[in-house]
Amino acid sequence: MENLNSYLTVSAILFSIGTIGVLTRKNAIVIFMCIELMLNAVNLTFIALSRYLGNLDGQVFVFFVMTVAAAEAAVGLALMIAFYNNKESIDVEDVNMLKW
Amino acid sequence: MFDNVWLIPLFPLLGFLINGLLGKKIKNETVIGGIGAFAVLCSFAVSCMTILKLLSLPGEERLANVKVFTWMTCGNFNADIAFLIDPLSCVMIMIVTGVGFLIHIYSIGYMHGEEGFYRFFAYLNLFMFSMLLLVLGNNLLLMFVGWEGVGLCSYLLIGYYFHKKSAGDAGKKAFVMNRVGDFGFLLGAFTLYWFMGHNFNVWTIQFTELGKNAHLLPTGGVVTVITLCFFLGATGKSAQIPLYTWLPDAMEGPTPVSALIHAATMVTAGVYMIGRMNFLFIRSPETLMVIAVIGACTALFAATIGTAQNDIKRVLAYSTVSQLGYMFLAMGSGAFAAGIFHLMTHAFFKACLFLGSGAVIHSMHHALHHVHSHDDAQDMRNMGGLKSKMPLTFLTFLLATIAIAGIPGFSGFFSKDEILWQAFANPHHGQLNYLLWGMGAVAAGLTAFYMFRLVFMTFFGECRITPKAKDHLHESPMVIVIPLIVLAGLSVVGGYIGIPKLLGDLFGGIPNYFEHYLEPVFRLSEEYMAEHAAHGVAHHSVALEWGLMGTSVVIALIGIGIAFALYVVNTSIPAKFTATFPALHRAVYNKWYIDELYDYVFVNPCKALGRFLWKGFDVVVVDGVVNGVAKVVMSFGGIIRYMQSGFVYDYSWSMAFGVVVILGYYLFK
Amino acid sequence: MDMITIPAVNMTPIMPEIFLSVLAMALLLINVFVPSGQKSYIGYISFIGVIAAAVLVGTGWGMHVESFNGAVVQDNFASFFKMIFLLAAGLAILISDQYMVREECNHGELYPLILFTVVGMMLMAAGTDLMTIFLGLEVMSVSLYVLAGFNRENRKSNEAGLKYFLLGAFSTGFLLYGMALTYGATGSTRIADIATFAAQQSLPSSNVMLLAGMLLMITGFAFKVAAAPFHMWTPDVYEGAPTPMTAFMSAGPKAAGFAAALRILLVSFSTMQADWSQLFWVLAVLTMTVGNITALRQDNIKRMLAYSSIAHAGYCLVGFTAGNPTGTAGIMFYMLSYTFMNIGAFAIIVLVGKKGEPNGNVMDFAGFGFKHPALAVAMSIFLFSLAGMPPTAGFIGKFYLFSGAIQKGYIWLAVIGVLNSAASVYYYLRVMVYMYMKEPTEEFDWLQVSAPIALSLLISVTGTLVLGVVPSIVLQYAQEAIKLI
Amino acid sequence: MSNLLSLTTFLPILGVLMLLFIPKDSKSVLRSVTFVVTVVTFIASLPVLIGFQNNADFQFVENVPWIAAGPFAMRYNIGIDGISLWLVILTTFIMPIAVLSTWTAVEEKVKEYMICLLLLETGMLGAFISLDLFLFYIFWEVMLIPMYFIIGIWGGKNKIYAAIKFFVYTMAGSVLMLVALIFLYFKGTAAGMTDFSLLHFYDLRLDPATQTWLFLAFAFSFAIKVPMFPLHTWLPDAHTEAPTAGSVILAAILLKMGTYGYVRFAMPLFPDAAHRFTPLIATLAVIGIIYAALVAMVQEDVKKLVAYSSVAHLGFVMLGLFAFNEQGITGGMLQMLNHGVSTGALFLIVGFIYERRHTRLITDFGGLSKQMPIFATIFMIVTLSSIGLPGTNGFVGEFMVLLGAFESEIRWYTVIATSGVILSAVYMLWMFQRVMFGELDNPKNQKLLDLNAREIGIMLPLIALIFIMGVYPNPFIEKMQPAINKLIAQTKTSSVTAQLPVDQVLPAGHPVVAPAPEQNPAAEQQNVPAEEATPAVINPHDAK
Repeated sequence: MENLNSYLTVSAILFSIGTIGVLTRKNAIVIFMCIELMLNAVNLTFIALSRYLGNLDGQVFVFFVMTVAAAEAAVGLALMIAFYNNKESIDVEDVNMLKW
Repeated sequence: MFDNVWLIPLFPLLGFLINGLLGKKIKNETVIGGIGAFAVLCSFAVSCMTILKLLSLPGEERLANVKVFTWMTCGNFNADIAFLIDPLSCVMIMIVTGVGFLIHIYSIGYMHGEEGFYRFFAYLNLFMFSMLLLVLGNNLLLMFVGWEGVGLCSYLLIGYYFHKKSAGDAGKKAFVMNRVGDFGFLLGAFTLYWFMGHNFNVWTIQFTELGKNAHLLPTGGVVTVITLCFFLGATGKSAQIPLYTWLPDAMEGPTPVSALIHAATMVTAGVYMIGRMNFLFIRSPETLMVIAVIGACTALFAATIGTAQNDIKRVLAYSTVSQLGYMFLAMGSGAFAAGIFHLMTHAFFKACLFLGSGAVIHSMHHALHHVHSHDDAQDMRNMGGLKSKMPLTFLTFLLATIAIAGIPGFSGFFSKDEILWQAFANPHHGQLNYLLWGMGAVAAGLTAFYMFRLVFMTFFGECRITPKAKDHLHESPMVIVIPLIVLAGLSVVGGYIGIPKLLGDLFGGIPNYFEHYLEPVFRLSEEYMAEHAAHGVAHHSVALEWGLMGTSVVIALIGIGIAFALYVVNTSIPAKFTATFPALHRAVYNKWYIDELYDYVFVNPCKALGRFLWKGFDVVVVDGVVNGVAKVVMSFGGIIRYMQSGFVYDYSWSMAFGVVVILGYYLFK
Repeated sequence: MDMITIPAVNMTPIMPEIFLSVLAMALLLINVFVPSGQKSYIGYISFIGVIAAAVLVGTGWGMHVESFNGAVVQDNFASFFKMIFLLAAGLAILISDQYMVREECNHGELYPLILFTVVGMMLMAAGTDLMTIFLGLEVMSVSLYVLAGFNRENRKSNEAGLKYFLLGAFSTGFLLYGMALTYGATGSTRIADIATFAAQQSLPSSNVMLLAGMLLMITGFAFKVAAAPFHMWTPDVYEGAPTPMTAFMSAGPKAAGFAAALRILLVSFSTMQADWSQLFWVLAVLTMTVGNITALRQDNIKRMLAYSSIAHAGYCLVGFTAGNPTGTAGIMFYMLSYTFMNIGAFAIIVLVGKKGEPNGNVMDFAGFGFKHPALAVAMSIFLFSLAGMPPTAGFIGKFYLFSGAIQKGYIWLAVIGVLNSAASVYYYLRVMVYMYMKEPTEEFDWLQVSAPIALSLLISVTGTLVLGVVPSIVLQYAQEAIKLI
Repeated sequence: MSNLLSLTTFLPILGVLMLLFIPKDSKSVLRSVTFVVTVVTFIASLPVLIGFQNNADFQFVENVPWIAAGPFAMRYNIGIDGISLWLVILTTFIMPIAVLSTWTAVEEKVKEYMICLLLLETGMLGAFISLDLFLFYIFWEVMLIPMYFIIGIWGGKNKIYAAIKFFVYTMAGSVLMLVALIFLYFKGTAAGMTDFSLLHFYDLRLDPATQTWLFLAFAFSFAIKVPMFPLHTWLPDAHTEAPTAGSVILAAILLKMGTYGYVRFAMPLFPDAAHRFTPLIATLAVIGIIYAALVAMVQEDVKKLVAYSSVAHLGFVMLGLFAFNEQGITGGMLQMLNHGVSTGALFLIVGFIYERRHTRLITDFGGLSKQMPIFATIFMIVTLSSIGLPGTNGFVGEFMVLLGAFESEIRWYTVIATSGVILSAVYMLWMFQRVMFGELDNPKNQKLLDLNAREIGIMLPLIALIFIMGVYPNPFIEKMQPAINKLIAQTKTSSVTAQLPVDQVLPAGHPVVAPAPEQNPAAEQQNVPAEEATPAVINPHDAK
């Protein structure tokens, strides 16, 4: 299936975009969104491969990833709120009390 | 036969232990002094018995090794505490205990009232012990024990007045100089032991064994190295060039010490050692020449310095150095018996001279002390005219001076003349002999000059001491005077046991008893020398020998005459002379600046090097590297630490970087 | 239409996990009804639960049971690690109470969260399917994010939680991508299947997808065990998180990371060992060096121990590089030892700290040694063990790790390792310098030792020393455990 | 009693347990208990001395399994031979003296201090009696800890720097030894060995290249401890800062660990390499002798001077050991004991005056002889022993060392080393003179009290030993002789092999110790990057 490569390429590009986003963005929520993008890129890979290989393991995996991502989102946003409560900012420039 | 010989060193050791440990409690000077002197007397008695026993034996049997216990064994190395009895060691123990006993007696009077009286006697006894070990030890190592032991006692006794800085310095200098010599001694011993063992499978350090196997040794080569090493040891102990400078300084010690250690006994150890190992030294003509030259040079050189010193003991000290030079000249000429003979006569007259000077100083000191004067009690310029104040001292002193000056009929004449003749006539050094003789003769003249200068300045002329103190000058007590008389007597008659053949023939064939007595020790060497003489045995006419003898006597008389002229008849000449040649006088007076030279060449560079190595190398380089590594690591820590910026994106960059590098490396490698 | 038949599932392998999950959920519920001053009881119950779980794990020793169609397994390897997790959790629970009360954030959720973390870690150790391992890892991580930021009122704690979360999620992305590629290359997420596939390849490292998958997974685990250059989060998070949680994080999750990585790499990618050990060689050197060198310049003791923990991960990576029974058993032994000594050290830090830990610097230990000799001796033992001095567990652990490398021929790696270990001595000694060799600036009169902490210290000291003097009692189990994978 | 050695070794630990139950304010009780414990330990060690048979075997051996896991098997394997016997006795002998020496000097934290001393004793004894390489390493490291605290807590002004320097310096060396140790073990297992027992390793014939690397690692570690130039710089600091007992123990026993390590491990285990590196070691030893003497000469602090003199003395020890003959090694061993006694005594002496005047600068003293005659006498005797005057112990050792070295291949080094006898006289006597002689002009010195009964009591046994060992060293030599002969045989047989061309010794393509197939490290290394491969250590053929 020559299309597999296209799927994989797309997901690789998505993953890279996500990565670059994490590296360059300063807003914690946006960074988290970029991470979500990375995870979804992986999901895409899984799905494509699952289809290509003809077994369901990949798809099952994706369900787990989605669940986990949701849990992570919940926890992550909670942490951001806690941080925001104290610092009134979720800009990662301000997250540097701990260093050196 | 000689089973009780170990008693000889034991008595002084006991004396040392008693006085050293309990002396402080005993306090009573008579008891302490008595113990010290008695211990030596006992040794003397046993020594007498020993030598009598020895003399009762036929010549070739006069040799015994007496083992006490095994000291250390390790593999093929074995060292015993064992004593060697032969004519040489017997004559040495007689000198050591005999003169030593007299000096002990003398010290009781001389040291009266000193703070560390017990300490003094303890040290003296320890010295006797070490010296006896040195001369009795039957192996190199035991000799070395004594060798170092006497060095230690010398150090302790020179530094007896330890609160004086000069005394401490002098003691240390003596010890260190001696150590330089010991370095040579050790190396010589190592080389000898290794060479004999390695090449001939004779692993021994025992003198008799070594002597028996000496025929295996080659001539020259390694033997020269070995003997030169040993000779270095001898120059240290016996104050020869280049290691003589400690002896004049050693006069910081109490006068009996100077008499015993720095005149009669310890400083002659080097001569004894060469005599003991004659079988070795004759196998190296080169070394013999070195010894002869050094001996002659020292004799002359020290004599020149002696002419300009004003400190009575220093004059005697340089005289000692000079006389030791004679002994080495004899040894270097292969005339071992003559050297030992001079050793003995020198012990008599030089001990007498030192003790006499001690009596003078003692008296001067008391007189000056009485009037609270701070004048130097040892400076001859403060003396003069003591003849009448201290007649007995004067008389004994004069006799000893005549002896040392080499006036015929006195002991010094016989021994010195024998040496000069041997220096001239020996078969080893060829043309050099004339020079050696010449130096010896000039030195003899200088000796006569400075010794009589000393006598004249001290005992003749005006009394230059503070007038007030004059009345307090008086003759010393009998305990001091009696040893002087005995020693003076020996200085006069001591020479008659070794009358040179020439004179002996004149008086009806009196043999040279002394040479004959020592023959068993040196016979093999003499035979060897006769065979191997480098320049053939020259036959000199009797007339020549008479001529030389006469010449040296004349030279000595000239020396005395000059001294008389300068210091009795016209006392202003020396000052004029000094004024005319200030540089020369200054140089001589300052001992040719040898001490300064040594400071400049050895002492200061060593200190500077030490300081550099410490502050420069240890602290800067080694610790610098160590601490530098630590610092570099720490500063890396500082740098890496700041990479930890606290910003999340920097952290994710780092991670992404890691991922990219890893993937890149593996996928594109 | 056929009836959907639910296959008979053997629950024994995950009994401890189930037990702890149920307990944790129950405690969450109970927590609601516990008045705020009494939350300690939840801790006590959790502690008992941990002991019970340990008993459950213990009874399973020696058995080999696969379940969930090969997704989970009960073997000695898993059991050994589970014991480490439980130990870490137990000790962390013991030291939490006093700390949380002091910091006024003694919320009941803490203990269930710890238990959930343990469940996650256990799944990581027991998982034989990438999916299980991922799931365990996420259960663990998500709970840890919360634990790191548990002190809501404290900005440092907030920051720690946030940083941990962002970076953790980021690394999860890589891990997951790696899993996906591996799945794509081999067609399965089962570890055993991947191994079979890789074994069939003549040159598995030429399979780019497989190789990339493996490498990405390694980076993911490298993050969890704090290997350089994926270590940057560690100091910040360790410093900011509540001290007992730092202690817990430094021991448990790191062990879990190693457990999962060991299983995956040693089983699935055993044929590619030449490739990954090369990578681990570099990672080990980097991690050790960076950790130690940076720790030299730290004043904050928690931060210093964080860097030191990076260095210790580096030592374990040395054993990992070797990949032989000696080295890997060394990792297991070392993680156990490290749990004892590091949590012990943090327990002392908990005790010395005042509210908000304004005195978290090494200098604040000045004179501690003679004010509280027993505690100081305990601290010294922990520090010496961390420094790798005999006769402590730390020494034996390092001995086995480096032995593994030497046995395998990685002499220079071992040399770098021991030199690092020598350098590390400096900063451990520094604490002792302040404890014993400086004049006290404080009276340490606020210091009280509660019974749980005393117990935890007792356990830690005993563990550190016993493992140092008679290590065989544990080493032989580690040896057995490593045989199975 | 078969477990006499264990008893001796662990009695101090028992003492520690006792001390734990004594309140820290009852200082005199603490001191007395410690003293009694050390004395009892000494008494316990006497049966070992008396029961020791004069042969080359290890005696009083105890050998029980200890750790067995993975490829390793460590055993609690202890025993002594003539070489370690005297060091054990020296240790138990010095300890009571060390305890007495700080009876009044240490007033604070007495309990902890005494605990450290006792722990240290166990560590040192353990290291001397270990016949298991691993066990040895454990004790070797354990020793550091109490010593570190002794210097760091009860030390002088610069104590922290000194303590850390001491610790890290030593640690840096010993970790390399650890690597070598492990490597050696795997070499051993490849040859069929099953444990760390030293005796088995003696029979292991390693190829020269491997020996070289292993020897270097061991030698480096021991050289730091000895300490040999240029790795000596921790010593002056450690000595200067340590309290008296610390210095005494450090000088008397701890430094012996280094030289003992050479005798027990580095030389017999790697004879070919030891021979090969003899010129290097001899050079360093000689440099150490001269260098330390020169540096000692210009020191301003008495204690530092004595510390540097230690470096010089241990240079002699090393020179003797690497003579590889009976006299040399016997001399080295004797010199180890001598140095223990006389330098220990010197540090005690420095301690005495420091306790009185709280200064150690030479310039602060002068003329003390007048005020303190007993002290002066004792100081003098010890000084003389230190400069190796015949009749004292120092001479016997030094002489044997030089004699042995002179007989061996390192003759020319010996010539230079012999000049050390001059320098030692210079710096010791100069120091003695400046401290003890001269005017007593410093008013503070005029009130000094002479030694009290306790201090005299401390010194007497040492003084006695100085003379006994100087006058009658044979009993000491006899007991160590068989062991030394065995050691020489061990170093010789292999060197004969070493003289053969390497190709003859090694069948082509195989190291001497043929590794089992799966353990052939060279095979496993093929995929390892070049920089991490260590072929030189692994395979002699690559090294060529």
